[in-house]
Amino acid sequence: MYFLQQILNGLSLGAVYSLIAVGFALVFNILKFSNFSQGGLITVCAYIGFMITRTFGLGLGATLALTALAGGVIALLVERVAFRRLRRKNSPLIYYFVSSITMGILLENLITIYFSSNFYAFPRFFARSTVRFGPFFMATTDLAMLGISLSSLLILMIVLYRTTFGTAIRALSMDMNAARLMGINVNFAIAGTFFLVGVFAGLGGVFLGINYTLYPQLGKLIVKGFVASVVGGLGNILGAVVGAILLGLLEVILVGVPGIGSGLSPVVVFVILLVFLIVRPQGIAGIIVKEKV
Amino acid sequence: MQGERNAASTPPVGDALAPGAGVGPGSGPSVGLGPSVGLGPGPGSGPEGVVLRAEGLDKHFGGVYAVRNLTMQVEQGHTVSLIGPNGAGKTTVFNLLSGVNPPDAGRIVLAGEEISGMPQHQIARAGIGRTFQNIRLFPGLDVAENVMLSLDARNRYHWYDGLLRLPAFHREDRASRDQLQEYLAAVALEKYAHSKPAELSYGYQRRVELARALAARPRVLLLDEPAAGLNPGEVEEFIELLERLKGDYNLTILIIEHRMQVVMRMSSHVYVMNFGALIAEGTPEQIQNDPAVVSAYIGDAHA
Amino acid sequence: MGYYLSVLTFTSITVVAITSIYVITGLAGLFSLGQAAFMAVGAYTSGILITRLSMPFLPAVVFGIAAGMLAAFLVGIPTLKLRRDYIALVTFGFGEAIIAILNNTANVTGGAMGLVGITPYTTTPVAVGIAVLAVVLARNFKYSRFGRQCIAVKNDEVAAASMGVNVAGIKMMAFLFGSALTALAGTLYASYTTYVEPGLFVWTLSAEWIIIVFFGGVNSLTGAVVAAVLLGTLPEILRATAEWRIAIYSVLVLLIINFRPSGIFGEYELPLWRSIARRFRRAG
Amino acid sequence: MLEIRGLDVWYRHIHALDSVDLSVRAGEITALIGANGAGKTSLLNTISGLVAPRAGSIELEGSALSRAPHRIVRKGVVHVPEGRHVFAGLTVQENLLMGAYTRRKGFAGRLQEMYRLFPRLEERKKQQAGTLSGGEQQMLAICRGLISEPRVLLMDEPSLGLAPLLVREVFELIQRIRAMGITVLLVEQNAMQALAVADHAYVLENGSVVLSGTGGEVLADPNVRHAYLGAAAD
Amino acid sequence: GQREDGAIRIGVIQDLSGPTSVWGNAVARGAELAVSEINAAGGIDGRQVELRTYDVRLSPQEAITAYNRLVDQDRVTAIVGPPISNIGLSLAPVAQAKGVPIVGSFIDPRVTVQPNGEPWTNMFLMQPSSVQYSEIIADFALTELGARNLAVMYDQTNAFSVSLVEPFRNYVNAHGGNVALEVTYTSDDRDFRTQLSQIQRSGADAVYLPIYIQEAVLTLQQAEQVGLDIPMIGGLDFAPPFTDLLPDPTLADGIYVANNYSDSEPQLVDVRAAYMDMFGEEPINKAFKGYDKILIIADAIRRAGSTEPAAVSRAIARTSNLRGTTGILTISPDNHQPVGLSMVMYQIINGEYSELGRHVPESHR
Ligand SMILES: Nc1ncnc2c1ncn2[C@@H]1O[C@H](COP(=O)(O)OP(=O)(O)OP(=O)(O)O)[C@@H](O)[C@H]1O
Ligand SMILES: Nc1ncnc2c1ncn2[C@@H]1O[C@H](COP(=O)(O)OP(=O)(O)OP(=O)(O)O)[C@@H](O)[C@H]1O
Ligand SMILES: [Mg+2]
Ligand SMILES: [Mg+2]
Repeated sequence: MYFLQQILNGLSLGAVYSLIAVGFALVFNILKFSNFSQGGLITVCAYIGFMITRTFGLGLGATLALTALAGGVIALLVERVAFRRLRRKNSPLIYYFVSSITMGILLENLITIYFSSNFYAFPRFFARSTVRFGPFFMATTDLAMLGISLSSLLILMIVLYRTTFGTAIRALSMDMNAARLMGINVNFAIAGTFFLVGVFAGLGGVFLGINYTLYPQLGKLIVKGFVASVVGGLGNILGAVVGAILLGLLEVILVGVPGIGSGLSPVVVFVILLVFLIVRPQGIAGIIVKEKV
Repeated sequence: MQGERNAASTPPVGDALAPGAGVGPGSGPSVGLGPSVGLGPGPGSGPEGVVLRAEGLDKHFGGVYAVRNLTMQVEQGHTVSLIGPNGAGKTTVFNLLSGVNPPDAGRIVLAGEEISGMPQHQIARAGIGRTFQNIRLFPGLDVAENVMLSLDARNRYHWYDGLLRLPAFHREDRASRDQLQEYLAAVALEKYAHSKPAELSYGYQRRVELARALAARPRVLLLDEPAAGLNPGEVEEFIELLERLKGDYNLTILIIEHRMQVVMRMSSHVYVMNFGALIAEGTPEQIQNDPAVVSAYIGDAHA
Repeated sequence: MGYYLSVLTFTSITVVAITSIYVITGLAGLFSLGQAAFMAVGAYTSGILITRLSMPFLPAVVFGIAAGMLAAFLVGIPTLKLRRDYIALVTFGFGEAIIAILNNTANVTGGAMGLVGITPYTTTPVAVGIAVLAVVLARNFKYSRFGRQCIAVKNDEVAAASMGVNVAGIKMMAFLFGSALTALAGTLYASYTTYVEPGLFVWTLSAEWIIIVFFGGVNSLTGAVVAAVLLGTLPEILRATAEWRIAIYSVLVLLIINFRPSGIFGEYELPLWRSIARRFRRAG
Repeated sequence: MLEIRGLDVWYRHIHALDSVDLSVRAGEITALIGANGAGKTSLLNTISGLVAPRAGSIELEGSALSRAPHRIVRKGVVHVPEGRHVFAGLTVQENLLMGAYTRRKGFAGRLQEMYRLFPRLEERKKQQAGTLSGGEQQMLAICRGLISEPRVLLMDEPSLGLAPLLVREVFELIQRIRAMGITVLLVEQNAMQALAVADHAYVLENGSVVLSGTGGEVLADPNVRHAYLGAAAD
Repeated sequence: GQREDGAIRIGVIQDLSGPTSVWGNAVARGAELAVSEINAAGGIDGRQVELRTYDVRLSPQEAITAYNRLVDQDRVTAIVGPPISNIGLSLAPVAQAKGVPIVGSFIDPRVTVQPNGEPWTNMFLMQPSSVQYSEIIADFALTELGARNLAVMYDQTNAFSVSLVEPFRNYVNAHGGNVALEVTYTSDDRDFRTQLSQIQRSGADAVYLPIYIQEAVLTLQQAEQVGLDIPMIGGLDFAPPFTDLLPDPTLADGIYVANNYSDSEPQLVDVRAAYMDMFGEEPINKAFKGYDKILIIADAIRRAGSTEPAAVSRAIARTSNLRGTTGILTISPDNHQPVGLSMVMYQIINGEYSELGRHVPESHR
């Protein structure tokens, strides 16, 4: 009973993580780098969503839609500023990673500069804060988040694996110049991908803001997306969501274990992580493709 | 240690007689030990002559049997070719021999020492050197350093010698640099010593690969399509170059090549693979006239 | 005067830390998002020995370095054989775990309330001297066979192994050497500020170091050191711009990465440091 | 069809192409030969937009060719790159789908055609292209270029790494491609065979054109015979 | 020292960026307001006051260089310190050596008192220390709420949070109560439902929450989900604008809050209005502390009749009965902490703060 509720709590936390992990895995899937700017992007989106509700007094649906759009546009900007030039110069992937971290720091600091002398929080959107199933409950926002991350996962999988455009995106992730020679407009395809990433950041930002209030370091949660997507099988989007949910469950369960609690749970998570990667080095959903020599 | 360096820095004329010299640790079982260690009595598995022998190698990837039940051997000082249609499994054989992939079954014996199952770098140190079909130079190192790397594997100074620049470091480093010049000269790359591989055209990159493999002073040198990307004129030059190097360094070579020019001119023995298995072996003449080989590989129009 | 000396001291400590990242990331291509934790190991080991056992500075530093290397060894054994992408994750997890352990052993480490009262042994000359030593060691490493092997392994593990490079071994060596330097930076830090707390050593510090190395040019030790000095003092120079300075700093880094993707220095090394390389050429 | 005038290409300090003039006539095979490092690949990369020239013009049927690779492909100028460059993580079939990215109509039919050309590819159609053997990858790369039914096909060493039997097939294929009305610009190290099928040929040395003429003329040139054909020609 | 005719320089070391920037900015603004008022009224002994504000973004390293710069380059007389104990801990030895006093609101007593019991010569605290503060709350819980079984939830990775637990536990245990359960989280955690369920199952009468504002918001939201419904006692972070951050202010109903000052006290009214005028926003309690820190320094300079840091430091140590916005300030020369400061207790009802008056435990009087 208590344990079942813990599982629901873990699912809730996993929902938060998976919304972050999806966008993270998407970039990893295509551009093969860990996009830490996503944290800053999520934070910016959270504040934008907040400004939208506060200024226009909109409901959740409209706020989500507008923020997702804004997120997409900002992500396009981020791509232009932080990554496009690197691509033109064929820079190694590590530079993207560095650029993304720096971009994340910049976004976080811009937010600090404009908003930091005050605290902000979203108004309450749901009449009932929890949805009850008999003796169990789950927070309404968490449930909505779980729904959104699962459905966005589904859409992404369809786009990437069932459409020609998706195949083109995967192709360019393997050999950008060859993709150009196929007539793929690489800049356009990547911009499209980033727009999607921005949309997820927009949705994620609003939900994180609702759940956790607004503060400039909101995007720090990105590291959970990082862990989840790596454990999930680098770049595998389905794996990332599974990884996120498992991470949520694990954290919640560890907190309840006497002697571990929240304090030592990073240690246990680390050990489990290590054992997991040794036993299953391809991640949850990955397959090992040993490079052919 | 001293002996090794000397052997390596002077063009090693007499090396064939002492297979241990010039290579890394654990590489010098005496001739007396050699033949019996792990070698079955099978045909041709005989004595001092055979440096490399593979027996019953199998390798599959998923459903694809890339190599099956392959037995072959290479004798000291010879050039042996491995040919076959595309996808026959030739490169896979090289990968098995050099430890990039472990074989599913079978044994590989190098100079009396079983090397199958050893980690890749130990196999390399035991005396298997190779080039790659798709060139794999180190883009972060310049040409000289790429070659230097192979020499490094034989350098024996310790980490503290390197960090603190103790005399051992200087001694060995200087010796290596002298040898380096020799190898660069061997492939006529002195001019490009400080270019990055990416700045070289395909053909020059192949030469760097060759120099790098040579510098490791392997007992057996595996060359995977070294003449690809050369025009017929250049192929001629390449054959001459290789023959010369073979003499200078007393090389034993196993070569994969689609240019029949090279195969016919250089090899003393040819193995032909198709679908992972040997379909023929023999002298170049025998192979050239083997109907199975002609129909599967060379094509009848070939002269 | 005191102000300049304190900036100089902190910059020297940063230089030591950056040198370690140069070895681990620049040479061996390993991404450690938990390198700051090795600094914590060094800082806490020496700090505890000094405060609780009144140990003198030098042995405390030696123990600090040894502890850092031991931790690196334990983390490295299972990790360095894994796929490259995982190293960032595992080191990140290790960093979090170290912080958690520090927070949960309050009776020894002071927990979140920090370890106070460490004797201030680190003077400016000590810090500067050690920074110079660290840079010289890293330069020697780069131009030894180990440095070349690191770069080869960073570029192409399969090809490197085929040339007889012990891939796992050389990665371990770079990781141990680098982590020893990081721990050394930690011991200096602890004995300079006299106060350490777990929250100082979070992964963002490791990320900042990586940024600095790339800013200078990941293939250039000169660049890494110059960037450490530059970016280490930049926030100081920009101090008057208050909350804008980190934003300015980020914009600067973005500009460099975009317009000089191989960092300010690319592959350039100071002539002095290249002396070996030059001798190399003359021999030909 | 393609008119190249005064093309200059630099890589930082390396002058790879030095005011190259070259025309490719419609419906013909134009061969380009030259030693390693002569600049052949650089020329093709410049035509297909991967490398930006410092000076010079490239015209397709009288109008300047765009500099963006994807637009060039849409114009029907398709490049089969040196070293195959198949999409390693995509299956063989997905690779071909990418080849047809700009011309998706009729893909299924053309796919069957390609499989008829190289049955080995059909056997491997679900295999990831990165795990194919070198020669299989080369076949895939050629098909991937052909499947979009280009008007001009730029081929960079298509016979590289192919077994002799297949080399011959590739040259037959190139002639068939011409028969389909596709213009071909062919870079080859197999100079003799290339010149034998070529209507027109250019010899590149150190980034400049040193000789041009019909395939037969170039083949007959004593310098060429000496430098590029070696003993095999005698 | 500085030239006798020029402006008096006072340094400010705050987190203007980083996770605690909201407070840092508030303190800096409060100080700015106080300085502008002093200057408008003719300055201190006829000399204008000038602020030098440096951002240290929660880093001891930055704090040390900023302190050195303020002392060596800017030659300030005294420094307004941050509300962050960690920064105070790293500054104390430096300040001891260099002699310029810091007036801060770091509540860890180790910031002001050395291990040997002597005060750090140049470190001063101007609000109740963690000991005083937790004793006030513990006493309130025991006497006013009549709670006997108490639970505590705190951030194990946060020095502020940790420093408020032990004195609380000691006081409760010594005064007939019992701390039944202590649960912890880390500052990266965003989900406290497991901990809250544990509290609920422990049967505690009330729970003490010495935690930061963000976590406080999450705690209330998640407590509602878990169904935890016992009295909660929070600290400074539950002070306004805390309820504005809740999606629904009534979530906070029944919470007890301790604050440094009362909104109804007259000395606040003008300052608040001036602050809103100057910065266009509602001041949070850290802003009033920034204001008071300047008052303390200005008062000390006047009494010392000098801008010599050492003299000013000695004067600060003898601050007595100074009327600040947060109360009547008297600093004990023995431990450089304020004496007899009470806290104003509130209960939140219908989302509004309803004042219960100042609370001072017997032992503090
Ligand atoms: N890592 C791998 N995973 C799956 N299949 C593989 C792998 N490596 C090789 N193969 C398959 O094994 C077969 C043999 O490949 P190999 O590269 O050895 O051929 P090859 O004889 O070298 O051909 P080529 O002359 O074209 O280079 C091929 O069909 C290839 O697709
Ligand atoms: N990316 C590059 N950066 C720097 N130099 C380059 C680059 N690509 C090619 N070069 C140089 O440009 C010149 C021409 O190279 P290119 O690849 O066009 O020759 P190629 O004729 O195709 O030779 P091959 O027959 O060996 O493929 C060579 O000197 C080469 O070193
Ligand atoms: Mg092959
Ligand atoms: Mg070429």
